[in-house]
Amino acid sequence: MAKVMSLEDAISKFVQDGSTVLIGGTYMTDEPVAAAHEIIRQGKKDLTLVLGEAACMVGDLLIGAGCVKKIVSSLLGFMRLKPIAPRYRRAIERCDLEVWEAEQNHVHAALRAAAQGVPFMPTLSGVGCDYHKVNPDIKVLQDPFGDRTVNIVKAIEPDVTIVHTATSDDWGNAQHGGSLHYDILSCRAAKKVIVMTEQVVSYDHIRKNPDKTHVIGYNVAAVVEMPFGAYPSEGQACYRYDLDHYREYLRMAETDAGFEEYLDKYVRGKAHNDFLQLAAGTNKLLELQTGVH
Amino acid sequence: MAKVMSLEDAISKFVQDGSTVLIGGTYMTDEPVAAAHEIIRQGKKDLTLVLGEAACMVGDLLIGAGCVKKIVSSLLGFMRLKPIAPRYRRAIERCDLEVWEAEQNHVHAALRAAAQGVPFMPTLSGVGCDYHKVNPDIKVLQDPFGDRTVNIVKAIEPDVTIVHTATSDDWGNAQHGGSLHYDILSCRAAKKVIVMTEQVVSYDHIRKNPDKTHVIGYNVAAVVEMPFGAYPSEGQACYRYDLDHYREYLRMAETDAGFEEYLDKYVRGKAHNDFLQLAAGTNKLLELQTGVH
Amino acid sequence: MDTGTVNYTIAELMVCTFAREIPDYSVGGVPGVRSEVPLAAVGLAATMHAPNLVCLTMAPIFAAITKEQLVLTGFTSEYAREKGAVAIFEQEYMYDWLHKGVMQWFFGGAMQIDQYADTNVVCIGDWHKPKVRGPGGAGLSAAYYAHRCFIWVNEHSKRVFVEKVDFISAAGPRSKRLANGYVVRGEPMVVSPLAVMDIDPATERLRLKSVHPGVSTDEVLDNTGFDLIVPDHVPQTQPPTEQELNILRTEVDPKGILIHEEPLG
Amino acid sequence: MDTGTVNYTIAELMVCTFAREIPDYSVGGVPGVRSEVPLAAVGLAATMHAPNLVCLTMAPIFAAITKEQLVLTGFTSEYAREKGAVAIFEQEYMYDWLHKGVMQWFFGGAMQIDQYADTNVVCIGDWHKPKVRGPGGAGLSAAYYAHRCFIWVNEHSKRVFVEKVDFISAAGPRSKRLANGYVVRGEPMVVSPLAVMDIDPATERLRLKSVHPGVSTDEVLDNTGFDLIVPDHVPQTQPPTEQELNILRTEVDPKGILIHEEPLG
Repeated sequence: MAKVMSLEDAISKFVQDGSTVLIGGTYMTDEPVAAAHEIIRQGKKDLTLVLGEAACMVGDLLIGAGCVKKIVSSLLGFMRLKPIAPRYRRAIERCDLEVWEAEQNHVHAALRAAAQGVPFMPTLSGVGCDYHKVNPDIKVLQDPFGDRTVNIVKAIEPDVTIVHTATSDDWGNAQHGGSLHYDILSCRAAKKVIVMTEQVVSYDHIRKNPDKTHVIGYNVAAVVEMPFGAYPSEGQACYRYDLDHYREYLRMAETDAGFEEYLDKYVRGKAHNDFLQLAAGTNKLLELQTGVH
Repeated sequence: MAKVMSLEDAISKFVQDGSTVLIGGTYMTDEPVAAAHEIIRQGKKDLTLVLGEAACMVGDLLIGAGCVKKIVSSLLGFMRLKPIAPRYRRAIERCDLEVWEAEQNHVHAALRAAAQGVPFMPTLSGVGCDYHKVNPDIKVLQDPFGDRTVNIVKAIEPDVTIVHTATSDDWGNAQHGGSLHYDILSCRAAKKVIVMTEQVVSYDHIRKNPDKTHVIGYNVAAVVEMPFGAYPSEGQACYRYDLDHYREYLRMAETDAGFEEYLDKYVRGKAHNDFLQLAAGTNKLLELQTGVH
Repeated sequence: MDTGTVNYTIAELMVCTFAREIPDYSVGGVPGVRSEVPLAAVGLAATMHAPNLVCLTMAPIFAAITKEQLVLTGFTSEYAREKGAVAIFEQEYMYDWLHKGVMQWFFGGAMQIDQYADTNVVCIGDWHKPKVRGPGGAGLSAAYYAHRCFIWVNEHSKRVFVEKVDFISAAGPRSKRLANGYVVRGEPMVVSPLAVMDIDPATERLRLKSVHPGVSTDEVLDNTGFDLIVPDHVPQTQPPTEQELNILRTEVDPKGILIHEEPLG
Repeated sequence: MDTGTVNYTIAELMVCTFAREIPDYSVGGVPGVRSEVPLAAVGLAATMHAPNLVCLTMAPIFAAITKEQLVLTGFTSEYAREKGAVAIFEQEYMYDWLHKGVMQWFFGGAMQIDQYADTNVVCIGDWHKPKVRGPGGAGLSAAYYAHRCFIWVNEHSKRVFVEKVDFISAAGPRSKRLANGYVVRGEPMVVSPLAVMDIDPATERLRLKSVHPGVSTDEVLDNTGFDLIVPDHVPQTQPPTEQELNILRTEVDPKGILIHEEPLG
């Protein structure tokens, strides 16, 4: 039952071709970027990629690299840097990507249903909208206790959820360094969880602040220690995001050729430490940590 | 918008005859006992009393004192001291109390629906059981995405939820001293919240541990500072429960006359400090605090 | 009870019987009311053979307790309080884990239990005018969504083991199946003061699994209000070993809670 | 824009227009993407007249910020980060508050908006083969469950203000009513670079509320792809005051984020 393992082993064991994979974190924060790179390196295919919130870098990378068959997300963009993620946009406009078209609350509802073990979940969002016309997992239902309608959404239970945390014990009791994103729900909804953490700490260390233990080890299958694993996104309480690298990515990802060049330069055949060295280097990494702790 | 007020004012303003009132806390822990006493003193009638979990002392007191028309709870008992609360049992066997018969998860489901603003909530609990035969707010529904059935439960939105916390700022951002019971859900489901707290502290004090702020002031209508407000139940991180007083209550509440005697001795015409002095006294109160902080 | 070698109480026998069924690395839970038997079983299992089990306890402190030896105290809560919780979370999440099928085992009690292992803690007699009011359904219907539901019953008589419960407050596998329920798990194991029972897969009815030392099959049948399935061979429930009793009495339950009627304030 | 006395940008005018509509003691929220205009409006309101407003910000730090003066930074998140959150909670709860009707106001953006204030951020053209793909529906349908929905649009043209949106990703009051929706709130207030619009209760269609300084009603109509309701008297949008601009530039947005295309890393 040893859960602590390498990223390579964790991805190889728990992400299969065709898996439904939920990636945690959110815009440029706690994005499990190292895990996305590893999924690309292992050439996983036909994934249903679920984004609790818009983990933009990992989402766009996985789509661009051809790992994703279907995307479940209400949004994919890089905030002010670029409201629409380039590979995502291109893939949809080329009809290369199946889209589970939804409002954010449809995604919540699908995950809440899975977390609660029920087959569907009602929500007010989407009533009067067009989502149910293009997404068979969203239906209009009349309230059986009244006459108004709601949207109901079919449960989505990820085979595996991958989150990035500041700390974790070796059993997968893990703590974020600030905001929770949708990571609690994302872990509760999943069959299995991979915790990618900046630092594996002792059980007693975690137990000092039980209020902060938002990922509970019961369904954690793998704990991967990976310093700067969220780079270039922010690793909360550990380091800031690196806007320069996001900008470089967005420049390169504008074109097919540029995106391939990006993968060759930073991902394919590169260990995570190579990526850190190439993209940031020691001085930059230290600078990103300054004043955060 | 001053929210800090006396218990008398808070109950008088926000609990009306016929109100749906949710009482937080759980078995002998963080039971807002002082609030129940005040509701009895003000002679509130026809309440629908919702217990997120079995806040046994306040539930049994309010039922015994004739304040409650309908009880929404899956259970009312005093754990090992007495598995079934005496006034509750007596009232039901005399058909003096309307019972919203339910499993614990039906109660959650009703509150979750209210918290999410949807008219109903599905749950697997209750399938194959008899609850829906006696409770019109529970129905059997076939999953619109499949052929299995679930129970669905109509939303219950409390007019007011009353919780007991260790600390609160003057806006109602409040922190528990340990377990959360169902208090987060209970507050999220309510129209308004009364926070009864051991100590009103500064906003900056609360902000030191934002992970512990489980009651958020946005729908808090009243903040009542009431030291030992949960006595004889445990006030988490402040004092232990007083089993002696629970035992005295259970002895007296066995009979109608005994229960009336209890109310006369401890509740009617008594301020909360009188009750503390009569039921415990200084030495006992100090002893209950020992080693807790 | 005296089996010739070691003296033990029925409660201790029940505790040992359940404890042996709790696997290492399993995740399960214990309800909040009168749960000294289940808690002691969990503590004993954790000490004997399952140091990595995870037991979720209920009110008032709700917390995941992992990799900890449990010590029985007056209330469920104090498990967590004395040892310190590793996580504090919203209590309703535990029920979600049951519904989701995450929990390998969960304990449940009963005022009445019938031949299909439907149980009742709501009322005796007609619901509209009950003869006896029970504490209420609690979370026991959800408990049946654990992979195994450990049901402990403190009295083995025809008023407890009935043909049909007066109110189904927790539906056994057959009732869930007939209602076309979404998930059917919850294989019941029932331990009473006389015997251990489980479900016969073919008929979905309760069958005798073992009789406690000193109890005959006839004594069980005479005190059961329905036709209990009796296999050709009914073994004896394995009595507590000296080691189990020693651990139970000195490590898990040093205060002797199991033999007290009330908690030791 | 030069009105003779004070120079200001369109973004600053939009910020001031929204800020005046945010009451003290109100609870509202701002979405996570490109939300410099709403955030500045909230900051300005908090400084000018609404020190007790509560603004919920989105990703990455999600937190209730109360009784705090807000300072505009590169990303939404940094509001909370720089000042310190008073609460950290599960992000989906904010949407629950919208659905429950707790939020007095919420901001939303749009790629297209039509005469009934239905909005679209999903796609231009047929969904099955879009001409332009939008970022996706985000939480904007929920935003319409706030009592008021503040919609800011960065371009006033016939390709944005259309007769009928290509995909209803957020339903205005009329579409919710026609779908027999459970709750109808979400009174829209739309601010574009040319004008302010709201909903005419009788027809449920958008009407002109005011035109910005230097803009004529005809200019608005010429750039609107549907028959905007025009009242007899169309006032001018009140331009930013010197005090507003001063606070905005020195206290709320000292780094000049509003006039930068990209965040200041």
